[in-house]
Amino acid sequence: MEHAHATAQALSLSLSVSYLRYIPLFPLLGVLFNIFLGHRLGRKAVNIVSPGMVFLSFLVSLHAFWNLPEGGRLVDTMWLWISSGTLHVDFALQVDQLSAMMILVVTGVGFLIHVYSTGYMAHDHDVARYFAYLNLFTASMLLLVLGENLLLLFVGWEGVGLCSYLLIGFWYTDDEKASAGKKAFIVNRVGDAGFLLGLFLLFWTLGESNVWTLSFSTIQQHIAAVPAEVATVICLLLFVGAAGKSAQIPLYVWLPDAMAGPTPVSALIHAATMVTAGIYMIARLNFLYALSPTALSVVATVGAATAFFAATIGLVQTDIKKVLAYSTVSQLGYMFLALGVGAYTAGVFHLMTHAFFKALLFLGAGSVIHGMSDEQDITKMGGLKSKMPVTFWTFFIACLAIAGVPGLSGFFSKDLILEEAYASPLGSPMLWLVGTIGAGMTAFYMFRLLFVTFFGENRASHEVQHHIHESPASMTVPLAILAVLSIVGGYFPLLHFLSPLFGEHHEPHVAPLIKYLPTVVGLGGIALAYVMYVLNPAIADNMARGLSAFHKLLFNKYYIDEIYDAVIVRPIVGMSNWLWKVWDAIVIDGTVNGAAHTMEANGSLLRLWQNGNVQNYALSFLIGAMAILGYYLW
Amino acid sequence: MAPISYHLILSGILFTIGVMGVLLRRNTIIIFMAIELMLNAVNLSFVALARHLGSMDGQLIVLFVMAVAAAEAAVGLAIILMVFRNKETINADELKLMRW
Amino acid sequence: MDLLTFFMLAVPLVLFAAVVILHPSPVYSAMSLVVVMSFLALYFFFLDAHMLGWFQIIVYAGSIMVLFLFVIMLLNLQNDPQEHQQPSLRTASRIGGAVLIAELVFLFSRSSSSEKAAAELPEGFGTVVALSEKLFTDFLIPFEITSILLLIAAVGAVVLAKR
Amino acid sequence: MVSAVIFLPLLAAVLLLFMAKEEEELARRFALGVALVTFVISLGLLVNFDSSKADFQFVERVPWIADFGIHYYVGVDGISLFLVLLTTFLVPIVLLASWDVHSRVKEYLFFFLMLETGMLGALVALDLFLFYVFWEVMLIPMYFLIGVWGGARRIYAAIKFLLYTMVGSLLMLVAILYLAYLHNAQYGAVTFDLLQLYNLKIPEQTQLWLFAAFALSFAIKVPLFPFHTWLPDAHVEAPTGGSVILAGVLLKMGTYGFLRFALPLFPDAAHAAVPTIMALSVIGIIYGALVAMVQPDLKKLVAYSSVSHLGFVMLGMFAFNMQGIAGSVYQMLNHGISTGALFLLVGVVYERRHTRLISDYGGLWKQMPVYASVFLVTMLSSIGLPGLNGFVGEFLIMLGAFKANVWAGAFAVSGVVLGAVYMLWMYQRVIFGELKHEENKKLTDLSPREIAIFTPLLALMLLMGLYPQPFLTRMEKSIEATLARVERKTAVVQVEPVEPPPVQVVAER
Amino acid sequence: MIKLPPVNWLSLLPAIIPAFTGILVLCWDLGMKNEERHRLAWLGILGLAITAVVSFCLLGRNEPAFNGSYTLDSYAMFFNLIFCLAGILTFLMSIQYLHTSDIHAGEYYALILFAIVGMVVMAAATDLVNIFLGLETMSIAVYVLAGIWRQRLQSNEAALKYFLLGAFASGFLLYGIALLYGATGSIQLGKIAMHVNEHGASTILLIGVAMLIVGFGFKVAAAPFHVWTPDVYEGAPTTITAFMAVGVKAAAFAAFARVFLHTLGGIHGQWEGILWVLAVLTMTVGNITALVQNNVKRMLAYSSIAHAGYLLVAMVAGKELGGAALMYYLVAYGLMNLGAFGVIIAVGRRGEPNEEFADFAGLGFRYPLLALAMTVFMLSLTGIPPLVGFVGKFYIFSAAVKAGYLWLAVIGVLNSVISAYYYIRVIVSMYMHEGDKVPEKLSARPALAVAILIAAVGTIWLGVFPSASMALSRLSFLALG
Repeated sequence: MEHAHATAQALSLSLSVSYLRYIPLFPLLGVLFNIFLGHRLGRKAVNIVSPGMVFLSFLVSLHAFWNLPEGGRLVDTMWLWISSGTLHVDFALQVDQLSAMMILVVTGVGFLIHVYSTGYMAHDHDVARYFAYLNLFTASMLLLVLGENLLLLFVGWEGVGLCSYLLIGFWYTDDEKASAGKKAFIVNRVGDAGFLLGLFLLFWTLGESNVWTLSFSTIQQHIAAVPAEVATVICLLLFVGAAGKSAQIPLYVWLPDAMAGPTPVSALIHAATMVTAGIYMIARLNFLYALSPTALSVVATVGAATAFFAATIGLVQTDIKKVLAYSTVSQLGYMFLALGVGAYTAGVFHLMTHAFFKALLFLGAGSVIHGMSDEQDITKMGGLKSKMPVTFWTFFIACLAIAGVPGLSGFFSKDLILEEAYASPLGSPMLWLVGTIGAGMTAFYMFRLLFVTFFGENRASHEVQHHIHESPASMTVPLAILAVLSIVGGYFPLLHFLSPLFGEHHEPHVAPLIKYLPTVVGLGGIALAYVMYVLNPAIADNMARGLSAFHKLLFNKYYIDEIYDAVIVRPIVGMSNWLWKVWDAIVIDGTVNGAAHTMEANGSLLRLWQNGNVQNYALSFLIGAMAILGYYLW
Repeated sequence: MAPISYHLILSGILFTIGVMGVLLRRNTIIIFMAIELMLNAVNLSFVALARHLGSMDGQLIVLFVMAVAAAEAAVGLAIILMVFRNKETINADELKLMRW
Repeated sequence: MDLLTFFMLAVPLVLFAAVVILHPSPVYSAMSLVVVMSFLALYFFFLDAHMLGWFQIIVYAGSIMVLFLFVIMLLNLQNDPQEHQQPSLRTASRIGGAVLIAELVFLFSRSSSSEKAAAELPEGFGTVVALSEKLFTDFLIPFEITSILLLIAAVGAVVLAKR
Repeated sequence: MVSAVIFLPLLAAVLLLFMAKEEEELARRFALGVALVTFVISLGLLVNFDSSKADFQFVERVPWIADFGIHYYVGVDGISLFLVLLTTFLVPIVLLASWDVHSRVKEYLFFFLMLETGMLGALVALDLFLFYVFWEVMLIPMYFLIGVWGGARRIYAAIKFLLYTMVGSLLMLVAILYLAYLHNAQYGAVTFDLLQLYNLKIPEQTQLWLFAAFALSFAIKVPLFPFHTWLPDAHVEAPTGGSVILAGVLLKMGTYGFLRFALPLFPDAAHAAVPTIMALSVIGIIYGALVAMVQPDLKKLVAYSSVSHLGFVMLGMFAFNMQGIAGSVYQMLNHGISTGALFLLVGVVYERRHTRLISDYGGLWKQMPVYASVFLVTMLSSIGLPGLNGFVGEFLIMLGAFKANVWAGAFAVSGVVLGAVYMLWMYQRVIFGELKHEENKKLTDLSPREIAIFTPLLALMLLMGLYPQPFLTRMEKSIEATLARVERKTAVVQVEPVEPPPVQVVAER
Repeated sequence: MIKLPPVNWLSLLPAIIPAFTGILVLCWDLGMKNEERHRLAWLGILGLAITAVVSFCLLGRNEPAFNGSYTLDSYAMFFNLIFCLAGILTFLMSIQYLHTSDIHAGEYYALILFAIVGMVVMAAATDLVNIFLGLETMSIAVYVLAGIWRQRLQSNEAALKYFLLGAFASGFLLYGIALLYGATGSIQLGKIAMHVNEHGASTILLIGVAMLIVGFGFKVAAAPFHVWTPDVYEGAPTTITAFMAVGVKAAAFAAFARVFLHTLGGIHGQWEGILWVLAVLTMTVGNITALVQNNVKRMLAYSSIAHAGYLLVAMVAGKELGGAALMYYLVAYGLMNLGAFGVIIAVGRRGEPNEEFADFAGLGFRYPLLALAMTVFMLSLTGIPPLVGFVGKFYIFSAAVKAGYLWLAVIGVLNSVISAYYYIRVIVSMYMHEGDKVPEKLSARPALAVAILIAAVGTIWLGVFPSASMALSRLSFLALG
């Protein structure tokens, strides 16, 4: 499929409206309500107001979605934010096809997760604070997606980073959780640094040809002003930001630790919305990336590598949320692979479907943990099929979807990506191959998770087993809805819907082998998992003992965290200690105090001359007189 | 007629002897005498210059210097007496109450 | 004042001046100072400063030196041994003195180049008449100030020295 | 009007002296009242400030020392207007915060009001001699505040602060004198009037010397990297109110001095000094952040963070473009508010626990939730989270710096990351975590008075983050004028930005 | 018959009044009981006040008198004002001081008045002999005053040292005068100036100038010749120390400036190098040695040496602005030092003088007014605006910069930073240390309070509104011609 890109596509209709501002405003009202009135009005009010606000903004998003002009966009400019010299940035929101889809996903899935949270956090006393953060997160995500210019996108970008920090460290009393939040924020910040540099470079290169703007539409019109090699640098810098936010290879370390937060948080932030910000940003700036094929190939390779790498770690993890975390990293890798090969529509399509089934998986895991009284280690679970039927079936559907079983949403989006990876001029068979193997592994570890938790007999302690119960309605209903979405998601006419932005979508015609092999590999993975974990579990254990070295390496996540700590964190702390103790205290202060002491020393020396003897004074007199006379001698 | 520089050199020598006297001797009175000697050396140069320039001013200044020297002597010896009465010694190097 | 008389007076002057500062006994120093002053008086005579010569003898040699002798007797000082606690002070002052003499001699001898002949003298130069006539016309202010000076000296001496 | 703002506090200070020693309460209320009145008057300045004019407004000029052509010459322009407002805004807050100073209240208030006069005077003085007088007058009350009401090593810190600043300022005095006589040589009349000195034609070589003298004095005050060692000592030992004012306003004197005096007076030397000062400020940013990371003492940490923040301000200023300088002036205001708030927060906890060591705290969120959330917002504003005031300033600075020198921009951005690191690490060790220490369990949350202190600060952080336009438009013209002087070319008219394409429906604003 | 020359009584008036008052005091003292001695002080103050008024009225006139050997010009009158100020404040301080020390009031006041006569003569003399005689009158009076507290050994020793070195130095001075006379043929400054302008400097003249520098250097306490100052200032009674620090130094500078700036102005090049070195040496030695002192009075002695250094900078700066700066700085220096010494007296208790830093401990908050005054003086001595010390230093350094001595100004400025340290140490001990020494209530000693008040108000007023006094000093220096 040639990546027909609407280069010269004249920007069509921009309809100025004034109701877009309510989309982020409602959740903000929710935040204010929770902060100031939450504690007083008690849990019941909070449980109604917070999801309600998100639902209201969902309705407004729907309204915006309905009367989105064909191929055009809605613009709502609120006020002039920063204007200094040539820089001119408005606080303006815009909805076009891509944003419409994103806000629907964010508000839709967000609302479901809010409802789910009311159940999940039932016995947590600090609910007001939790929902305040969740609403704040939704507001910032909406701001990110609706932002009319790059700077506003950045505001949302850092806003979501903040909320993820707060939510991960929600149970702040436990130091380990708090530092997980800190790690997430700092790694994001590293990404944001790259993003900022890219933004500056873009602004000033456009400035060369007297185009002073940051808003997407204007950039798109004057994209010709950006020379190719500068565009590459900009795209790579922006990609660093995306990698930081969407947890790609170098900067993915924070996502697995982010599981320390409550599960609905992981579902919303670390599955459905925040992590997709990177993909949204690249999709939004597709006209910029189109300029530099090298940047795109870098994106593709990093995407593929992450997909494969994360999948391998996922194979051996025992913590239910860690498995899902690595699966998210891997699926994000696929999306970047799609963008990298120029198939923006495929990437965004997978983003949407992934949002549905990954949110479902996390919520399912949440209800399992909820049922198993906060036990997260799958080796201690088992046989929940009978005890938690709804959770099981919804979880089963999600696994099918993610494995890419034909008919479900996952199949449509993932296979499309793999076909594009093979067919597109930017793609290569190698990428396709890595993708396919990854798909196989995904299927394997998902079903391994399914069989270990839901099949066989329960390995938990007696009194834990006693407590196992199906989650309440407020949790199971969202699961059901999401399950339906995971199935139906694949059939949304998204490709056609996004055509105004990414050009008309053409089916990649590719040899049947290439087309169907991934599905076969996926089914193979499922079968293998079934054999290893259901028929006779012994195989898994002696397999693990067999290649124990390899198993250990995977289990400890290739020791990446330890390497980062040794290579980056410890030297920096060591250096700052050195700087403070040696440089500041001894060198600078030393010279300053030294100067004072030399003065004092001279003082006491000069003082000795004053020894009280009159004749000594007369002598100094004589010396003075001789000196002056000497002056006149020559 | 002896050239003026001879007189000046002589008064210079006497002046220096006076200065050395102040520095060398411990006894305050001798120091005081040395100062008187210095003043006399200056008187000598004044008179020599007056003679050389032919104007009476020089001699008159000597007159006033003598008056000043007299006054100084009076006050100086009174001080020396006072110090002697309190400290029993007038050796310059023992009078080091205040130093550093 | 020709060269011969100059040297005739200069040599004893310097000698006795040296005795003043070198002799251990204060009385001898005082007496040699008196001799120095009388030679000076003689010196003045040769320099046509007759009145001054007499003043020198009366004021300096007469009153001031007598006062010195009187105080020396009052405090009946013994011989002052030459040694100094700080030999460094002694050597330093010797070197200083030597350098000062060298400088003065060098400077004055160098200035002799711009020698002007001694001006011829108006008649009555150095006599009482000329001296007093100038004293009460040009030097009236110094005369008055000296009076106050002597008053202060008297008052001061009494204040400090009375029992 | 301007003179009223300057001398009202001094008048009040003198009146305070005559008040009886016992009625502390009356003295406090009187001082607070006067500070508030001054703030209201200075708001008057803001209201009828005409942002279209670049030259000085509210000018008052009275001959003072005729022999030397010295005038009492004061005026306000876009740059100094907001610093004046920052001062008059912070002083009432600090006075409100010093309600729990109980030893020698009368003298404490006296020195504070005198300090306010000194600061305001230095900000509005347009006569170099007058500026120097106020510059030195500022030192003495601060010295006393640190020296008398300070902590353990207060005497060392106070003397170090005084001497360090005096060395710089006295060298500046010689430079001022030289300038005055240069003017005399060129135009025949000795004058210290800034505007006339602006159009002096100084040879390149002398400009370097004069710039060095001015720069040294201001660099010590900023503090720029090598001259910063007095700041941590002064901050740690100063009482809460003192360190808020020290960080909030006194440090800005240095940067303001650069912008008002050093740059426009010696343009060629300024251009020659750009690489060195940019390097020093970048080092300052990173060095400040790194050293702040390992500080065991809360106040020292915030002090080193100010070194880092002011490194940003200097970087922006020496970018010599509109965005950079506007960003640096804006960042001066932000730093005043956020670091001021940080010190107040530290003060609140110090008042209760009398220790500044981070290790003595932990798990405060459970005990003092309101305090923790205020601390959260202040911390976020200080590390420059978009939506709060810190971001606007830092963004403009980095944008300007990036244009001036790509590498400076790159390193500055790394400063943003390091900023997040030390702040979050501190926040975690103080607020999150277990309530280990027994004493922390008895801590009471913010009292109404303390809340009254923080509400205006938080409101400003939000307002300045979301709607900085009223500030930026007023600064625009004066910064353009300064830039023109620095570039010494006729004012280069910035090409108007290209209007976005004709949209069918005009986007109403 | 000797006809009397035309006597210009007006020019003599400022000298006659204090002399007459001195004599009156001496006579009145005879028939007076011990406790009313303070009335003598008020008589002295009255006399000085009249002299001040007279000098102020004569300020405008410029008449050479006694054919060139004495003059009535605003330069002299300006200095008279300084001497009267110093005298009056010393008298005010002495009233209380004499109670705690058994000094003979009568002779004490008379001698101060006679010293002032000497000073007036020195300032107004345009003839080397008059300068020398004025100097000797003043010096002898002050030698006696230094030793007047006979019971204290320090006072005796101070008098002896001051006398011996004073006589020694006046020997040099006289030798300088002789050589100048020899080189130029006349002792009148006007004629010398003409001779110097025409013939330039011969060797004898240069040696004479060198000797003059030594002589004046001693009186002014310039660097190599300053060694006597700390011992004498510490030993002498505090009131006399104040009088010496201000009055004697001002008079010495009056003559020094008249001879060097006005008469030897022509050969400025020759002696300016020496003074440059002297100025730097004096400032540095004074400041650095003061750092390590722990006796406030001795510290103030070293600080007065340092200030002599600053004044020498003004001398080096020369004619256009240097002279005026010198005169203004002397006023400023006078006020600050008199005030500081006043406070030291106030801190002292019955009899035993305590001038250690520790004695000032905790004064700040027990006697706020006294401490405030001391703070004003210390800050002014450091040169912190808006006080008179700063304006003085500003005046001097601008003169130096204008005359092109940039490095001298820089060294001067760095010295004032060093000086800041030991001045601030006093403030530190007052405000930041705890202490229990309780000085007598200030209100119990009205005269001392008035003296300190005058000095403090002067320091602040001249600091904030200096333009009038600066113009006055500039005009009166120009009167020198």
